[in-house]
Amino acid sequence: MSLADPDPQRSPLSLHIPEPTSRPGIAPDFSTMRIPAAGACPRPGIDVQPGDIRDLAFGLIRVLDDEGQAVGPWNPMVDADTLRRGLRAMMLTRAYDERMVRVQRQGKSSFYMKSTGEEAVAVAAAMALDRDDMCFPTYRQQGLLVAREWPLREMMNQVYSNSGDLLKGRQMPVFYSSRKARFFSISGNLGTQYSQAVGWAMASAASADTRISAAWIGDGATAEGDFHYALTFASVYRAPTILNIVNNQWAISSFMGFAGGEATTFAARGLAYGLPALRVDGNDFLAVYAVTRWAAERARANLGATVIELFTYRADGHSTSDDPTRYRAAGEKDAWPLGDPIERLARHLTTLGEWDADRHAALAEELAAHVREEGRASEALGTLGQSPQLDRASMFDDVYKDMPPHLVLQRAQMLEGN
Amino acid sequence: MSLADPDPQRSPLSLHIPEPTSRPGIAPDFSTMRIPAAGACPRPGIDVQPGDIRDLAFGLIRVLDDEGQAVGPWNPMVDADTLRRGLRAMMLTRAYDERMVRVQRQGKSSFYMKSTGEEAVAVAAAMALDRDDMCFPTYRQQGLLVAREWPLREMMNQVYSNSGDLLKGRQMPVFYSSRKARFFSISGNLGTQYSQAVGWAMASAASADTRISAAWIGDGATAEGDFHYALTFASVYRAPTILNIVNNQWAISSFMGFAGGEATTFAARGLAYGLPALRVDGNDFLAVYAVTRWAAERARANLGATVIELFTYRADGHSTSDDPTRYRAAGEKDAWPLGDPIERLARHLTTLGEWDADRHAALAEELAAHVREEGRASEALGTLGQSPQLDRASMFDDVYKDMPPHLVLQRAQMLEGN
Amino acid sequence: MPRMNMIQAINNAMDTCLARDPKVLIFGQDVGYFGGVFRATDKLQERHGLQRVFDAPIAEGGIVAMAVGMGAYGMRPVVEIQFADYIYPGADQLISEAARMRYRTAGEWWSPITVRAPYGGGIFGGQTHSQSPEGIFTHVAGLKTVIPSNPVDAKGLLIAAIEDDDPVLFFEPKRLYNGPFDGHHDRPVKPWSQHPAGEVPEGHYTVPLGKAAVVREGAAVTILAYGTMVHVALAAAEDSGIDAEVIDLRTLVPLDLDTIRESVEKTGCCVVIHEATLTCGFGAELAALVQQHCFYALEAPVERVAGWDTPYPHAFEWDYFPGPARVSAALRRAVER
Amino acid sequence: MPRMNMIQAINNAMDTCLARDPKVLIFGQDVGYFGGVFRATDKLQERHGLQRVFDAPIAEGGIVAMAVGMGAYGMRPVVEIQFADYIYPGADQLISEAARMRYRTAGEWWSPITVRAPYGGGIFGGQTHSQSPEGIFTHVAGLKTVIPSNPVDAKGLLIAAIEDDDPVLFFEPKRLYNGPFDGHHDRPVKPWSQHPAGEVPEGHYTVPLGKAAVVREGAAVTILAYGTMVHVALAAAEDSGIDAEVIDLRTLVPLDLDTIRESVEKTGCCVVIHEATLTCGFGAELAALVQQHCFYALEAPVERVAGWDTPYPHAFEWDYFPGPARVSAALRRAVER
Ligand SMILES: Cc1ncc(C[n+]2csc(CCOP(=O)(O)OP(=O)(O)O)c2C)c(N)n1
Ligand SMILES: Cc1ncc(C[n+]2csc(CCOP(=O)(O)OP(=O)(O)O)c2C)c(N)n1
Ligand SMILES: [Mg+2]
Ligand SMILES: [Mg+2]
Repeated sequence: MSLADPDPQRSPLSLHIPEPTSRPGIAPDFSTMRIPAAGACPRPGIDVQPGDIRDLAFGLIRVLDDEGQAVGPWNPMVDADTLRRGLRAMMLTRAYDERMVRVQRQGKSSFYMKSTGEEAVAVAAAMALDRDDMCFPTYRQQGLLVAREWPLREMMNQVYSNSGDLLKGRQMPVFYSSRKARFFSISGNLGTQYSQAVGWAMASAASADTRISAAWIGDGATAEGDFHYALTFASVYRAPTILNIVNNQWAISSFMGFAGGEATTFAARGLAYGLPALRVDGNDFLAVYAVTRWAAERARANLGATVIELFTYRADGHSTSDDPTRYRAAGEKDAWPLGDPIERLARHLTTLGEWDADRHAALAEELAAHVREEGRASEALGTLGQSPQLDRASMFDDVYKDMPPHLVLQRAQMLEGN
Repeated sequence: MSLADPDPQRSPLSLHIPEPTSRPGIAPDFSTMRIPAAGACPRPGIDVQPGDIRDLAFGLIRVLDDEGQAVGPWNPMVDADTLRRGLRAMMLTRAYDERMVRVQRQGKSSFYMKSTGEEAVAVAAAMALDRDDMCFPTYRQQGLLVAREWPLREMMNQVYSNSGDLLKGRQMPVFYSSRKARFFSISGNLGTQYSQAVGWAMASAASADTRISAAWIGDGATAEGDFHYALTFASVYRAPTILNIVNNQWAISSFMGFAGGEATTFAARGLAYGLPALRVDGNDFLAVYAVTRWAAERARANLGATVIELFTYRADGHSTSDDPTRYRAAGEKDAWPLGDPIERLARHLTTLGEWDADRHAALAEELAAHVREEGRASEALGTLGQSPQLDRASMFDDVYKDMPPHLVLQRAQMLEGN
Repeated sequence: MPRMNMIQAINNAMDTCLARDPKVLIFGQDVGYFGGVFRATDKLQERHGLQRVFDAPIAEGGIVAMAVGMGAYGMRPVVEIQFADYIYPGADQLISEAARMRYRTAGEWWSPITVRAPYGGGIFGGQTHSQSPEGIFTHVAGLKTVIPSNPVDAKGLLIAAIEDDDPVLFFEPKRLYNGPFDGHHDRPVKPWSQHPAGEVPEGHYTVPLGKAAVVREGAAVTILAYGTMVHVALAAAEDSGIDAEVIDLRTLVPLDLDTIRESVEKTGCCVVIHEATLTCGFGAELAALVQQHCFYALEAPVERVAGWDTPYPHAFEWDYFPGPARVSAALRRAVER
Repeated sequence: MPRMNMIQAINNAMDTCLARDPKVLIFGQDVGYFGGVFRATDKLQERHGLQRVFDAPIAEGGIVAMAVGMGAYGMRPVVEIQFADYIYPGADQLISEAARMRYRTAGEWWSPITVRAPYGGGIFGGQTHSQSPEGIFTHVAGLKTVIPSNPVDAKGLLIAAIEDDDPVLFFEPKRLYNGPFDGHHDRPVKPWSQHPAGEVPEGHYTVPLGKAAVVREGAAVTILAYGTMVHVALAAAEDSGIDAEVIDLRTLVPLDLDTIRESVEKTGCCVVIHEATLTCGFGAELAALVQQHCFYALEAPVERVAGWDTPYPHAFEWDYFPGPARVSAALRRAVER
């Protein structure tokens, strides 16, 4: 029951519901997307006042141009070996993803999530950060682990919940955790890692440490309270952290308009808190590397946090439980105007004379063999439900540091079948 | 235990903890505060693109100049009668507040919260809105009720939890609710009303209604998740609402730096969501009136929400439980450079030849008498704990629409003393 | 009569309410164009329009807050939390706001909202896609909690929940969406189309909130269950050969204590089962009530069989889940008193 | 020995921990310069510096999240939620994150955090400054919950909580800050300085988590209580003249079931009391456990006396509060079985 009748003198209101430009049956259209030329955005010093670079939140930092040349002030001037390592890590990530989807289809694991098309986001960041910097990722930054050379078989063991799984079969596939790789435990609850990363950075600062943290969140998950907490606390305490927003255009079936992407950019979120905010072509390895470096240097200089929007595209389904053909136009992936990060970096290396098709094919083959081999080693330890070595009594461990009496009792009950 | 030792090559980080410029024993200093001249901010059309008026989030919309003249494009050109009604409502609010603190000191109520120095924030908004527009206030916008001529005795009955209390003694003092005055129930939980206001506005839009909502939140409470939800949903669905941030510089003992106020303005929050954001002198009745009008017209034209930062000063303690001398410099209130909203409006009216000292004194006296009279009428219905007419069995009502069996049982138990 | 699985019945309940009452409005993550990750809102946007069935930002707190605000306006919003595990960001708006709106305004405003959430384990969802958090909300005065165990109830209860003027949490055991899973995870689950409760009337009807159903009569012991565990209870009665009376509570708050009392007074013993963790779960309340109200009839302690007090472990789902073997053992302990 | 009220004891516990362990860090709304709205952190910033004791934004979710992140780094953060009623925005970080960090990482990370919150009614705080939400968190595996009833325990338990490597909720009955309030609201409360438990040793000591205390020995009936209700129990024993054994649980999770069982086996009956709402409160778990473990010793049903299942009504505080009269009545019912 309304409080009163609408005022007949006034025109009635209506509710705006965002709609993407394309859906199944409607051809994809990115023609209205503004894509500044590579090299066009200025690169300020790390001690710039955030208020002086607000425009960067609405631009798009790009280094690789359409010909594969690195141009402009953000060119990080990385040597070819480093670039080849980046290429390798991205290709390995993609090969790994492909295998893990296949084995999921075979019923060897319960679930999987790929990062296809977004590999640069994680790999370039991992390479621009120190190995000791602490990462708080989402489920789509497996590239961090790959770039940090965390063994694939460890990742597979987790996906299979097999007897080699360091997480003892407790977590769903891809919810990795690796203290050694400085890769924080992935939560099923979207956004929680983002604010925790700021807490970690505050602790590092309060401890006169030199290490910084970096966090990732999806476009969709920016709507969670934790996103706001992260930016608020990072601003108030000038926490040494990098707050990455991976805008891959989709959150399962919802396009980024449902997270506020119709009205402005995600980088603009940073302006609300007086944080420097950079918007970057997330499929441009060099650009991602460069902005991460910039933000890391700023954080290390005690100048606080930076917000980075990585503009990219989720080229595949959300997960193995998802069927994107139900809600996305068929050709969207190919119409995506910012290309593929692997192809773009390979092309750049080729332009430099540091890469060619043969080497590319050979590398692809080598990586495929590596993934196969790691896969075999991991499967030797079992796959989901086929890993008798896993000790079910261990499911009562680690609820607390010391097992309290009621869990001792429950464990006994389970073992007795009660 | 840290993950690794700090890198000796790098200089150690440190944690920034915000500090206000003054504290007890340190003289207040507002000299670094940038106060643009009255009339200096441009007034865009209501259909402006939010991206084109980002500067307004960093300026300060002011209409009344130091001489009490109304100047510049935001001058709302309000007639003298309306201004006198505004003055009256502000003065009545202040007189009411003073009495209610006095009776609290006498033990007649458990608690009270004044709005001294911030009366324009609520009163000017109430007058610029339609009477049917729905308000979602905090505990410091009693001026809305006063301006909407909700009887003081009803407010007092609530404060006293007496037998006239429409809320049946259930709520702490000042947590008013008045469906008739379109004043939403105040929650003890900071921020929750802010997002609810957006839901209300969405419902109004979805119903092809013409009414809009307006919400208020304190600078401190902007850190809550609900603030972020409100702005996100308002942006996504273009909800017809006005999102006011009352920056009165303090949140109990914490200065606004702990809500992010060191790094940027609170109005800047709106930019994150692509919402138009206006920063206004909250002690300038005409300016508050003008921006509220602008935002209301925009909302009614189906153009969505506006964020308004009302820059003001909490001239008194947080509540009767608070002692601001423990954390605030003594002279801060007097040093506040934006003056007092009542004095400024009275001066303006005087400049116009529509007011004078005698009329002011007479009005003050009339209002004091009115408050006294209402007070007597309310106290006739009892004060806290002295109101035997209140039916304690009613405490089981309204938990659900229909009382379920377990509450019927519990009510019986209470009446039997079990 | 049409045959529906539980998702179809739930979809049909919302379809029915959307068609009958213009104040009903549905939103949540992926519920619009896509029709929900479990397809509960399939085709509802197409049928009822963009402004009545739509996607929402990923902010459960915001979703509940919007519903509370819309409810205050006079709408009857139905929101989906994609998994019950993700309800906690909405806890404050549920507990501090929706639950107390009527009370704190002495009836001036209220929250006629329904919060749907797929719930419970059994799909290898690990600790964040398997939870049963009802025990947190049943503690909160002002909220109602409903958990259906089959399609025909699900539709009638959901319509009743939507039409109810109090805030209702409607937890949908996702393991039951396709068939009456009874905990025998190694056996095929027969579809709802082969189950009598898969016969779901067309159109509008309600199953009243606050009324339990005796789904199996028995003399030896009373089993109190809801959701998936109703089918586990029936399996355990069958497996153990113990003549258990199985009560499907359907609504936890308000609770149908009369039906419980009547049964326990007849059988003299009681086993309480749920999938949620044991400590402070709703089973604690049930055990406390039964021992209080049926003390002199009880010949054995009220037994509780529940999820262990650990997070839901991905690989040990079936060691965690309180299946028919554990329930049968409890039945035996109860009758061999 | 120094005499302290409960606020001073709590302040002293934090002071002690700050001095001993550089990893301890304290933050929360108004806890820095001001020293907290209840003065629990008075002078701690002055003594230990701006970087170790500081104010926080008004975002309970953020406060808990920061603590979790700091705990992952290796700090031992102690945070204050200004009133327990405001803990819900932090529920997700507590329930989904802190509680499961050790489990989900198989021990790679954990949350050695302490969340302090003034708690309970009796100060005319209405529904949002009076709540006792422990029953929500005791349901969550991985959390510990501690509720002290006096200064000497408060200090020792708080130090134990801070030093504990698991996340601990530390609820402080605010009505006890100044003296052992026993529910006789019409009588003056004597200050802690006149109570033996107001003698608080200097320096470091702990009261172990998970251990209850028998605060009054008795033969007729066992009362299980914690926080303010311990003093109500003692008053009721006195008022009724019934020889009750009063157990102060001190820690709810993990629970000292042995002490409970021993007592109930001796007395043969049990009254469970708390200020939180009845349904699904921690008393339900206690009643369920007692009837399960002491079934054959029980001569009467376990009685629960608790807050009514309504929000805390401002003007009817003393009709709501489960005071000595209601507890006495329950004692009589129990012994007159
Ligand atoms: C708190 C919470 N709400 C909802 C979900 C369900 N969910 C899982 S992934 C997802 C979409 C996330 O989208 P985005 O943040 O853009 O990340 P992306 O998948 O695109 O990398 C949703 C809604 C969840 N995991 N946690
Ligand atoms: C969720 C929540 N957290 C904490 C509090 C305690 N509290 C009440 S008022 C207040 C300060 C609010 O400051 P601000 O938002 O600036 O509003 P102001 O009092 O200045 O008008 C605090 C921390 C609360 N009421 N609710
Ligand atoms: Mg995305
Ligand atoms: Mg303030």
